[in-house]
Amino acid sequence: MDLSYTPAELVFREEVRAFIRDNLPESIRAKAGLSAYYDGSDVRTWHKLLDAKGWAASHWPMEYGGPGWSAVQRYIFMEEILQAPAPEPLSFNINMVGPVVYTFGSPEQKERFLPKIRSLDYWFCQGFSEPGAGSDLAALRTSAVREGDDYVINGQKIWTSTAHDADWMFCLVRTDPSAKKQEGISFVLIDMKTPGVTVRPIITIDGEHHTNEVFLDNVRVPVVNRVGEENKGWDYAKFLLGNERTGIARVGLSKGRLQRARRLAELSEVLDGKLSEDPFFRRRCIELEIELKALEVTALRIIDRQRKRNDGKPDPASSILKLRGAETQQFSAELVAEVAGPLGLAFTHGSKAPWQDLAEDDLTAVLGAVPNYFLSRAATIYGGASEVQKNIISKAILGF
Amino acid sequence: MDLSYTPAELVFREEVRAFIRDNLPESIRAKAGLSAYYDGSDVRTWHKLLDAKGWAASHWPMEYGGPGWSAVQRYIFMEEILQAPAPEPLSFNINMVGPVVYTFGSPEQKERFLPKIRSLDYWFCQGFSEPGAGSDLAALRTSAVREGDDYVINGQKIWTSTAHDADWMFCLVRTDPSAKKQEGISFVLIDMKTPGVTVRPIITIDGEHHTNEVFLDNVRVPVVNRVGEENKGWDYAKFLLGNERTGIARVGLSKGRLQRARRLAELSEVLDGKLSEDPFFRRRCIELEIELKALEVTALRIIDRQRKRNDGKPDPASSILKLRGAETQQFSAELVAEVAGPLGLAFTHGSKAPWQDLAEDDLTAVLGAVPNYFLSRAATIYGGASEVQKNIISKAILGF
Amino acid sequence: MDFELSSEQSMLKDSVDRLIAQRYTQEARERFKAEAPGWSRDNWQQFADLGLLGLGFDEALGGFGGSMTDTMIVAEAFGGGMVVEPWLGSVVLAGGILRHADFGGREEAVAALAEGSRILALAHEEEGARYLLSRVSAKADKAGSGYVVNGRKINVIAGDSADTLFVTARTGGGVQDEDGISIFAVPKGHPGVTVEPYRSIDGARYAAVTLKGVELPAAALVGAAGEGFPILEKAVGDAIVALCGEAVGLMEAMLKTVVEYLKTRNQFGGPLGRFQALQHRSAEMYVMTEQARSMAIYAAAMASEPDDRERRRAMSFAKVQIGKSLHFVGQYAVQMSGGIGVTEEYIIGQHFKRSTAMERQFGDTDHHLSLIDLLDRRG
Amino acid sequence: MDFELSSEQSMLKDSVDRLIAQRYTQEARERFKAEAPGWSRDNWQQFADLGLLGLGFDEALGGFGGSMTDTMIVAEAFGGGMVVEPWLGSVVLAGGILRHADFGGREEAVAALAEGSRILALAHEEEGARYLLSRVSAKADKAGSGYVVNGRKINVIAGDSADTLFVTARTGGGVQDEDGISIFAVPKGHPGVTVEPYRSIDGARYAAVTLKGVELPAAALVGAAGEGFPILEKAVGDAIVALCGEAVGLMEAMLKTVVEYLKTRNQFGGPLGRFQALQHRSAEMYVMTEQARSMAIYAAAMASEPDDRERRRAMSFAKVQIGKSLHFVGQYAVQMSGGIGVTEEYIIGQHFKRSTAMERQFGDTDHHLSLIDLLDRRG
Repeated sequence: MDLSYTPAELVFREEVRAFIRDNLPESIRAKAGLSAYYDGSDVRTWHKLLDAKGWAASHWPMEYGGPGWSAVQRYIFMEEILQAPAPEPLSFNINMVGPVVYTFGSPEQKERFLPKIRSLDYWFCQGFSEPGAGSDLAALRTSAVREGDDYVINGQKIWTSTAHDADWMFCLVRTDPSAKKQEGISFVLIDMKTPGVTVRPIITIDGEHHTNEVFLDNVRVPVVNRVGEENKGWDYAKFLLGNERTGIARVGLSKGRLQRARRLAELSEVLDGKLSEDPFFRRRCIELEIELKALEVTALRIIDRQRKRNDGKPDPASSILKLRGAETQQFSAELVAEVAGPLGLAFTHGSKAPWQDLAEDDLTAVLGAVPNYFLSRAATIYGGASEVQKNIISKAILGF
Repeated sequence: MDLSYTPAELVFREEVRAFIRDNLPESIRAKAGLSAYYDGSDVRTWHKLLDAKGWAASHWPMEYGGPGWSAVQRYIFMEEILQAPAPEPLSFNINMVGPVVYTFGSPEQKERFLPKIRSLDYWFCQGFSEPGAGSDLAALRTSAVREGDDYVINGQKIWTSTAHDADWMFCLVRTDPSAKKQEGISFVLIDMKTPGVTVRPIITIDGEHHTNEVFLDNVRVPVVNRVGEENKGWDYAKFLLGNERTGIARVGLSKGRLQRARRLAELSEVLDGKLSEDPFFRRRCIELEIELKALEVTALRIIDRQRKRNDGKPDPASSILKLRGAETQQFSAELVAEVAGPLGLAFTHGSKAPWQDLAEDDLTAVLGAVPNYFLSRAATIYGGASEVQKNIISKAILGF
Repeated sequence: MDFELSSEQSMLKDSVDRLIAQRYTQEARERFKAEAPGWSRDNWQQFADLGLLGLGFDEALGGFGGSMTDTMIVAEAFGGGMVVEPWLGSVVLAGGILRHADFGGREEAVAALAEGSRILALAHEEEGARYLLSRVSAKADKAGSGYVVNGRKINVIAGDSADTLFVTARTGGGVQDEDGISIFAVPKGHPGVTVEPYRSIDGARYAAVTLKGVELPAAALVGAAGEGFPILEKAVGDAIVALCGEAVGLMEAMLKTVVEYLKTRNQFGGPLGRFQALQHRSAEMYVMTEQARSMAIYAAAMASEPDDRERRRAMSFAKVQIGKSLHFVGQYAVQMSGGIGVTEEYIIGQHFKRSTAMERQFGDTDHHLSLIDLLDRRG
Repeated sequence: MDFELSSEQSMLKDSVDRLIAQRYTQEARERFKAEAPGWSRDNWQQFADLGLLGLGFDEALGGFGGSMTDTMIVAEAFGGGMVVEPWLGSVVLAGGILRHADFGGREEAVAALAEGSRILALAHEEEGARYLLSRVSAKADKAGSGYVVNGRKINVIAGDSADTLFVTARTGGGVQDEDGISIFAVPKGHPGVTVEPYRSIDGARYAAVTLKGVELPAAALVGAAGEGFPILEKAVGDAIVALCGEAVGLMEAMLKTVVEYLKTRNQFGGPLGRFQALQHRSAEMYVMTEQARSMAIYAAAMASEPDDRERRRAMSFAKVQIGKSLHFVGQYAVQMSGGIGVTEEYIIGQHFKRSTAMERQFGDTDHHLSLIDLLDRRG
């Protein structure tokens, strides 16, 4: 057992840090300071810089453009990205649809899609959730009826994040309505410009446009855009959801927020002095730091185990990472919002408050802190709610 | 709406305080300081002093020896007892079997039993729980078969607290094995000296003897000792369990412990000075104080509502009192144990530690603090576990 | 001891509940927020007609009478509807200055407030103050018989619609001293006063108020010079009582919405409400709401406690409990609503924003815990 | 980075697991506690035969070799069985003095410890010290070439069975200073030493040790005079690693026991384990156990970190996580076991006592959080 990074891993970490420092555009970096969100063009710009470096698709096989990193290197890379913070390589493309295409796609699909998935020339969004389904994903009802060489697709998707930026959508549709719930589902790729695709924004509680409803009204999709076998889509979806789960703790994101909270607390006064000297605030920071250390080691343990086992199956213990990862993301967002104090009462998000002086010093970073906290509440809901993770642990690990 | 005690109520409180101050024997008072438990003779002694004053049966009708107090007076009385602290009037007698006898008993039973229940000449224990039943009380299996003027009773009871001190046991037995679960149960009074009654101690995790198993082996109980109708015992048990639930928060007990924790913290050093000056300890005390204030007002609100409604039915909102009351009892016990610090590692309970000096000052009170904390874990288990209280709230109040 | 509402209180409660039920649908609320000045003048007049704008003011002063318990009753109904009109900010908080200060023109001001013809606002908070009530750096310098005031105030509820601003500024003392704070009445549009409105995180209408060389006559002083703190502290105490009431109403609404959602939303072949983990969490939300209700009642009873330390301690006790309950109920209301819980459109999202704002208004949980400790150390 | 056990470590783990499975039934454990001196000398010899008493000592010194990770592995198995033998107190903690101090007779002492012929104990804690490692009021005064020691020590693990006591006493410095603490080796039965044994809350064997005018030669000094603190701190760091391992083993045992209980205990017409609220709580216990395991691994890795501040901070990090996990898992293990959970007889009650004791041993959660803050402030 050896817990420390090897010298080679430390060198690699320095290389990643240097690349981010030297290449992340200042306009994108500045948004993090204002708790503002990256827009689509920020994500594309940075993703393409990473791709040019050969780092966009960190865990893809080298034959499809992956960098050939170890699991620990991939972990280091993602943590450095999150902690910088810089935009992540788009998860829909890199962690989700890409691996499905190179694992289950036809040779033609691999050739046509993989390079553009990797480079973000095709920005993909995910068409899984439906209004009537929620956590019960397999209850989906969007239908695909075969007509000649096309499927004619009708239905509605919801929580389709970045659909308004996306070029394509990977989508679960029901191709056999008579089959049982998890059967009769297929996995298709839909060009967002196809007639009949309508995107309607959903505004989240931070007042921003991150996600959407997507209406599919007689959308014709060529059968060649189906990945894998007909009616086997549920298997691919499970594969996709279990893939690269070790990054889901997002420890780096929370670490970055903790650093910001501590720095901003230097500028804020409480009853007896600076907030940064307040014993309760300090202890809360220490407790979060401990929690993140434990979570990081847990993530590394699970990576290590998966590497040894190498059977490609998701480890139910990774539910710990989703559960605690989401909680620490929320807690760290809340810590920054706490620093904001009464200044956080003003609704400001990537914009300045009416009192102008503040916008000139570091306290600008507290602006938007409360909307960020609002949005952080989603972390324990999407991608398998905390309640679902506890169900998984109690069933798959404890055997209830 | 008027939240303050009336002048008359304040006078009454002073009267209760004075009585306790002037009458509670020093030997009994001293035990509280050592976190030691009252033994059977302490309880009898004090109960009899209260009975002589006419205060033993605070909510009984005056015709059976009650003092004719208002609900608020009863609340004040109990809080003062708990906060003193002094032994409580024995709940099994006063809150449980007494009201069943005067509500459902025959004139002969009232005459024979009530005065001795009130005076504790007959110490009663409760024979409800059984090894196979737990929280599912109605699953009880102890059988009572009619033979002439007797029932012949066979079975086993568990968690029979004070059975080793008791003269009598009120007991649920199954008189109709063919009836549905809640039906076919009768409520009988059993003289503990009857042949076939065997009491076996259960030692709890504090190392003390509070509770027992009771084995009933062909125990002959006269049919005249059945209270109320045959096979209606479940109704009487429900009546009993719903009776006087407003005292279950035991706010006074927790208040007394909080005072003790604060006082003892004056004598203990942490990293930077006295524990009593430690910001975390101080805040924990304040938070408990706030919680207890809220709980006290909630208890008074429920008392007030029951008084107005006056239908004798238990208010499901009183589950709040059991739930939060148990939690605050645990928290306050833990607070005292926290003050004990490493001294709490020694197992001492009502006895001195091997280091003698300590026994001479106030720090003796930390001795036994940890065993008390151990036993406090039972508060969320007995008398309807916290999980059961949440079921009650979600069903009876929220309508799930 | 009596927790029952009097018949007058029951009538008051019924009429306000009815008003909210009729006027405060979610859709109507969005409309009110969109109207100038960010709330409905029509509603304001209705409040006036019901006597709500004069509540808590002696009838002798031209008010409607009523205790802080009455204020709490109204606030509870307002909290359930998430009323956007600045009743709390104008009538309870800024009105609290009228209630607790003695100065010329007070009767006239109460009458105008009560009839709805004058909006009041309290311009007190400053950028660096972080909840500490006595931290005032705005200065009022003697100039002839009057004063010249300089400073900037933030989070002024209804600052842009106010006809009169009560502005706090230092005539003496150090930046955190309780002594030396003075209160001035500044009429709308007074030279040197700039009012910049903005939205708060819960959609209310706030303003930043900048005072540059604002010349005020001696008559603008409310109460004695340098003795504004006790008035301010009592006004904020009143506002805490109202906020506690609002919080209870809000939590009731959240709990009701969530329980209804769980009972009707089907997933995995049945209503979500059949899952015990969700039932238990709902039960815990209920307990937190009831504990908050108890402390709101306690705060209302203690608002008129003459002992300063006891009263301030009680207000902080209440705010701590309310803050903890809002935190718990608000976060889990969102969680149990799933995806729609984090949307702008669904009512729970609005509830959560309001509850988050309430946690901070007049000092967050940490602040009040520290304040209690400070009072205890002072003894 | 590699989390896999080496083949030697796997073998070690297997052999200790087997030993515990064979020897440490609940009934056997009660018997060991009842034997003099409160644990089994027979078990001790078995530990010696497996090399566990020389674990963590260089082979050059006569030890068995092995890293702190090996110590953690053994501790985990011991924690699951709630071993009552003073392995942690004697081999890891008091043995830590041998490991980190350099003094005459060290080889001989290690060899005697490793073969099981000598029991060591550390007599360091005092009544008023409350977890602070540097708070020592026992005094060692120079007398001729030697010392005279006076003081009283409590919570000395295996104090009554120890052949050698390592006693801390001040040769200089103020009562909380890290400088000025010296360590003395005191043989069993030395004149002026009184040992009073007692039981700890978890059934272990502790003692109070009183030293009255105890005369010791200069050779009794372990390491340099006044420089005992760094040795002590490292020995306690080692003990924290072992405690973390024990805690993980204990939590695993509690979780296993509770899950088994819930699956088999029938109530309301089926096994308790079908209730989702209990399933979710079990899942949370699992998460807390795994987080603790991660921090135990981290502590073992950091035990040999040469930077004092980094090492001490890491030990405190681990103890905080372990403390929180023990608190959560221990309390809910009792709760979910219902009535039998609070009895002396059922294993969960014993688990809970042990977990409560572990929360306090070598400093509770509050202490270590404050210690981290202190180290951070020192920078």
